[in-house]
Amino acid sequence: MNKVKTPDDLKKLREDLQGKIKLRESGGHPESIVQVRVAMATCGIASGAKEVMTFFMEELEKRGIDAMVTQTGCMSYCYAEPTVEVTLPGKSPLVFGFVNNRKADEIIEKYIKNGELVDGIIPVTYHTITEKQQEV
Amino acid sequence: MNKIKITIDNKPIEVDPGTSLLKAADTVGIKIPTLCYLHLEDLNIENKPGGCRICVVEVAGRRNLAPACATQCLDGMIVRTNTMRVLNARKTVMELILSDHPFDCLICAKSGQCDLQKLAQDLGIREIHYKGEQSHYKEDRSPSIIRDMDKCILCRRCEMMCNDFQTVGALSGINRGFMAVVATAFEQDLVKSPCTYCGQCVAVCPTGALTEVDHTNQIIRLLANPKKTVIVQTAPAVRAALGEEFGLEPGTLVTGKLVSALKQLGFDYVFDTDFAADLTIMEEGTELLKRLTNYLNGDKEESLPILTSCCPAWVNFFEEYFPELNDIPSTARSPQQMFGAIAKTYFADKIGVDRKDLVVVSIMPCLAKKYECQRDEFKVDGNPDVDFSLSTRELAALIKQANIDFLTLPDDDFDSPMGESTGAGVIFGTTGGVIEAAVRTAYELYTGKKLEKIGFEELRGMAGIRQATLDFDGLPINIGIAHGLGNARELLESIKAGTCSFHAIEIMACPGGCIGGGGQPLHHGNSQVIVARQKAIYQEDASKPIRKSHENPYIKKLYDEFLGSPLSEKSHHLLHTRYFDRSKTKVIIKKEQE
Amino acid sequence: MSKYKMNILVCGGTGCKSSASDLLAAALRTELAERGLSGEVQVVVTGCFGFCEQGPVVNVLPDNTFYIKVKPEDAVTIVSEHIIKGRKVQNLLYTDPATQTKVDGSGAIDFNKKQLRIALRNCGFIDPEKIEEAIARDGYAALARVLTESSPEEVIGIIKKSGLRGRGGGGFSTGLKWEITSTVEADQKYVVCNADEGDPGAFMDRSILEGDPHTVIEAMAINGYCTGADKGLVYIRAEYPLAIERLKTAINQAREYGLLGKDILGSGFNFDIELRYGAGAFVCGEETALIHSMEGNRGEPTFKPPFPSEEGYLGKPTNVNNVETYANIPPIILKGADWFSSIGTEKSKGTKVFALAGKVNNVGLVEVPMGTTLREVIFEIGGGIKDGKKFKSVQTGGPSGGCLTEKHLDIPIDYDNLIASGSMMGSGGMIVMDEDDCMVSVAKYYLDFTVEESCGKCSPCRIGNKRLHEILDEITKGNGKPDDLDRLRNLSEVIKDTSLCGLGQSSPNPVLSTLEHFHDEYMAHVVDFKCPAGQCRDLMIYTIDAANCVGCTACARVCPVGAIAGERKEVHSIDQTICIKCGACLEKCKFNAVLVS
Amino acid sequence: MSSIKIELHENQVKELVEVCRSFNNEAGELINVLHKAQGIFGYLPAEVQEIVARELKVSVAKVYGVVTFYSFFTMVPKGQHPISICMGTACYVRGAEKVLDEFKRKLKVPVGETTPDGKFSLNCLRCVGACGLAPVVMVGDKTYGRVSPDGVKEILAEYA
Repeated sequence: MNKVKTPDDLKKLREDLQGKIKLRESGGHPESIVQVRVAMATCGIASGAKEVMTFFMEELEKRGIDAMVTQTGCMSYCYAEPTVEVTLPGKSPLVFGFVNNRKADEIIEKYIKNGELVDGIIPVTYHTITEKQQEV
Repeated sequence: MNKIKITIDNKPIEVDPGTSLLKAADTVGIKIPTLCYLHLEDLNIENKPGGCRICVVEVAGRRNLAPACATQCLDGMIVRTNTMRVLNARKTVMELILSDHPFDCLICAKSGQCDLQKLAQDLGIREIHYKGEQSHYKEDRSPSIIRDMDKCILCRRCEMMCNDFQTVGALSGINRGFMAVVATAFEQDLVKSPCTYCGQCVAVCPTGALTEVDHTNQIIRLLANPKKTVIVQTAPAVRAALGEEFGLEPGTLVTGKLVSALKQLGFDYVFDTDFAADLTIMEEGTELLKRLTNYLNGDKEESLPILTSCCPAWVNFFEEYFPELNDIPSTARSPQQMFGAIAKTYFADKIGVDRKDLVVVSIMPCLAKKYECQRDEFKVDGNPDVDFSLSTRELAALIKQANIDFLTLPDDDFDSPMGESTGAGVIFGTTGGVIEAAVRTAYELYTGKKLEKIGFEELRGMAGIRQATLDFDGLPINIGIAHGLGNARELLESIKAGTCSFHAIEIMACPGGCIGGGGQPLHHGNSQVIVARQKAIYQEDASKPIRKSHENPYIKKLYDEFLGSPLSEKSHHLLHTRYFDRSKTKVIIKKEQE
Repeated sequence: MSKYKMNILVCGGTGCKSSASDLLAAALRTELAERGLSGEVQVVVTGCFGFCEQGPVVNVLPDNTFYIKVKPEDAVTIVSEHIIKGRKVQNLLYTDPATQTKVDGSGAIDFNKKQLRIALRNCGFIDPEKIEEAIARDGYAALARVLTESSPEEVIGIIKKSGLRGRGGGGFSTGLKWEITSTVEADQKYVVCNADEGDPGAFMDRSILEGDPHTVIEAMAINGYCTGADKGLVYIRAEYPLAIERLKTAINQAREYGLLGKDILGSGFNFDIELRYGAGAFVCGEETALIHSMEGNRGEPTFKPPFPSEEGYLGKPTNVNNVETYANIPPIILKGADWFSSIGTEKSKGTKVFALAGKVNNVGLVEVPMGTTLREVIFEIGGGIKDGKKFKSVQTGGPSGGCLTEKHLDIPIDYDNLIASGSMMGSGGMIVMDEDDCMVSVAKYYLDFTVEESCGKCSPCRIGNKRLHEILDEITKGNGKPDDLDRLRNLSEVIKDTSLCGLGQSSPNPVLSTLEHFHDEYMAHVVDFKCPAGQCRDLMIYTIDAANCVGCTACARVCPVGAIAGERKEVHSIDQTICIKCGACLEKCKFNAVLVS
Repeated sequence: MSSIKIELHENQVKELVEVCRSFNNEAGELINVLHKAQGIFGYLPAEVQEIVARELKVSVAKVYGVVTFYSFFTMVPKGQHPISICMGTACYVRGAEKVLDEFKRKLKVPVGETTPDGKFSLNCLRCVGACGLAPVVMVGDKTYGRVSPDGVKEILAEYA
């Protein structure tokens, strides 16, 4: 990878990256994609987040859904681990709690495929300082 | 520098910046009690962990009490040392310390000399409100030192002496919380550690946790045994310190009373280790001259400097840490061991007593001597040349037990022949003394000229490492002196690194030399005591009619009648020794199975 | 696309569940089915909305209408009025206490959003192993701005003005700390990140390191720039393997991008970071102990002064801040000191992350503005007490803190208020206790911890805490005396007053605060020899209620010491001389026949 | 302390010496070295501490002082499956003590010891920061959350 040599380099890099993310998230764009983030902090992993992440990766591929499955840190809902955030193109992200393989299957079939809500959504209970807000 | 103005107990004080509250209070007669704190000012030794919390005082504006030892005066500070809050805190902390301390004061070796006991008395502790579980550790008995860590209050003084001052590293704080204590690696016995038995841990221990192995009972029994001839030798530093045990001012010489007391105790002959010190000079001085001559003649095999070898803790130290230098120190035995070897041969023959029935006792300022006399190379068929070594403190205890009123004793003289000595023998008791004694003789032997000025002021003092270049009639001789094993290590490292070169080096393990030995009356943190003893030693030297070892007529006679000459075969056999590598790692490594 | 036109979200958080939210959901489903709307309107049970005091909570989408305190019988109204007629049910709407107006939810719905994420802003949003995701969310932008636009003095000025105080417990002004380190002259300086999170029950630092390691790296670099240090050290618990891995990865990525190393962003500023591992010693959270530990020594604290900012790691000026403190730095730089200081209370600015745990429904990390009340945190964000039990106490500040009660619930949380109420902020542990928790045992638990973790260097902490623990132990065993309480108090005060470091200076707080707030409970132990919470085994007596016992023999079979005798189908009895009070019989009995007193 | 000298494998010793070298044999790296050493040997017997002391040129007493200060370091070999019960506050108030008691009863060993067959060792742990899952038990690297005394049997059965 290229070194970031000046503040302008950094700014340009940031804008590039943000642009790509926007494209991924915007509905209808050819580069848009379903994004699944699995909270993989210690608590999450201990509650089975790894298995859930594997399930998502394998099943989404098997079921022919173009999706990006990534890990992320603690979403702070420790009582509801494992937690998974799903962002459909053009939509606000949704967080699901207590996700096991069965729940993951339901999320894929109902929410990811049809946009139907399923039980276990965790409403957002906080403000953040970044522009990206999720709203149910 | 601008003075700082503070108020302690309503007394205004001006002090230099950097002064601690403890020292500042002291200047106006306010003695804040301490326990873990130790400052041997003249020796640059300080222990200030701030751990015991006895010296806490109230500083206006601060949330918590402050330890006076570790708190620096700041301008405008208002300090109270005796408020209700301070007194309650101090007493409570003291009660806590006592609650984890055995209550066996009456039979404790340290009773009457114990800082903790005195403090409990001063603070008026009459009850312990917080009794509970006490910490217990395995007792450890080595040839010299007993460690009863149940009595440890974690002042860390021993750890500081062992590591910072001596760099021996036998001790460390271990565990944590309630079971924290100072111990050896793996809590093994001292004998399995790199301990040199210098006894400086004992010298600074405020409680009975560290004491010397007590041999007084064996001595009482032997003195009562009519079949045994019991003779005693007393080291030079003992006479400059023993008086302190009987309330005399530090630095009071009590040579005559010492001899009287020993005779009254029933020793058959009372001799002087100074005699053997003169003998040591003959052997070591001759060895120095021989090695110096070889070296100057270009003998590649010969290496300098020569290192003194009369300090047994130092011998243990270099065997452990500098085994590669084992051929550098003089092979001469220490005066204690030379005395023993001569006593059990020459003198035993003279009085017609079998060596098995002749008991040699030494009175030493030292605890390592207890270990030294048990070394195998100083035994003949299992019979040691020196049977028992008592510390100055043990002798005082013995005198008290024998109902002897030390202060009213008349002066007496050492017995002949091994009680006759010179001023050179006396100064063995202080740092710089052995090398000065050696130089007095070596100069005259080397140059064939008479010394104009016998005292070598340039070799004296209390600095940890000293060096001087002496003029041997045109030949410059570089002398190095170190006391304290940390200083010795520094000097040796610089020799190994080639950054300095000496012809001869004197090393003593204890601060100030033997006068500050681990077996001396306790200084209780006052280094002036050691300085006073040093003065006394030089005073005794100056008062001696003969001040050069080679002029001691009885030494001459010993060579004439028995040894022949210095470094003769007989001398080698009786007066010299060899050193062992004690550094080897003890790890067993298993070869891989194929 | 979803076949549903509308969704009715019913909170299924534990708090709402206990107020019958599941019955409500069922009622809504039945009502929808009866009206033939099941194909168009869906009922979704969700996690906690963080508004449990007002539960059960219902949110109707897409118009985003919140209903509170909804009972199962309200299902009919919601469906007939809101779903069918499109009219909001006024009496179920939330009333804003400030304006006394009904919040109908069409505007910004944030009455349930007590939290504000500054330190946790990226946790759960980025892949911590991809620096690009951090950069996309403004990672290293603050560093870039600092290096190009500001002098170290200016940056320190911003941090000072922001009012940020150390989040590790002490609450010392971060800007002032930086300033002191920056003004000391030295050939080498260090900045250290204290990641030896040790308070039992606090895990926010771990979460930040696992979720957003770059923010720590960036902030340390800014700190280095300000103080004149080119070397940073992270002292991290070895028990946090995942955090270590992610931090290592992040450091390597930052190096590859040139955001660590020589001449960062062409500014001429050099900075790099190394890791040092803790090895399980709570006291190493104290900065002098931490520094000794980093130097390879026993982690024993030393007297301050000298402060680490003057004489720290290897004797060089060293600035130590904790993870959460660092995580606040980049936003302060980017959004300004005024923005930050507009959040919080007069003397405590910004937010604080709490690790909410214990007998609370929504265990988790909570980041709230300073000044939020304990009630809001526990009962709204935290969803109230588990299993519908009664709130008894909340412990803040870990072993250094105290136990607060009902009467403290409405105090705005900040450094000074917590200290004034006998507790402290600490690193942000917040453990909720209910009626089943014995406060004497809780105090004993904390002392157990302190005794275990005291380094042993100073006598009051080494021996005093042991004695406190022993006295508490005797009390819980029924051997206490009324004057033990005076002894506890005096000893606690002396330990606080005389100990060498913060550990001992605060370790008696759990004892003092419980003594003050739960005096009656202590008295019950030492006068009546009873444990009101029923937790102290030795004070309990198990008996069998003849009225309920059916003689099933289950208790006799489960008793590990054979203390229960009785024939089948006859009333059993417990031999008190043998009973070890293990409680096995109580758990086994299906007929409520085992009584505890 | 047992006085029996244990034998170390040559390749492990070589690895340890190499570790010390990788830290430039600096005394200040003692704790980092001990972490690696415990990684190699599983624990820190006296012999390993002696090698570390020799390589870093510090006293063995100091190494021992450091090893006994930090709870992460152990001089007792752990069981094949080391069991650690979190004793953090969250776990405590949610009944960790009862879980610990159950482990003690099932394994018949006190805390800090290993079963005679060397299979399990039982230890308490400071907070592992998984308070959301309290009470937490770790077996090796695997974390078990929300463990009840009844669940102990199942956990042990996994390693039977």
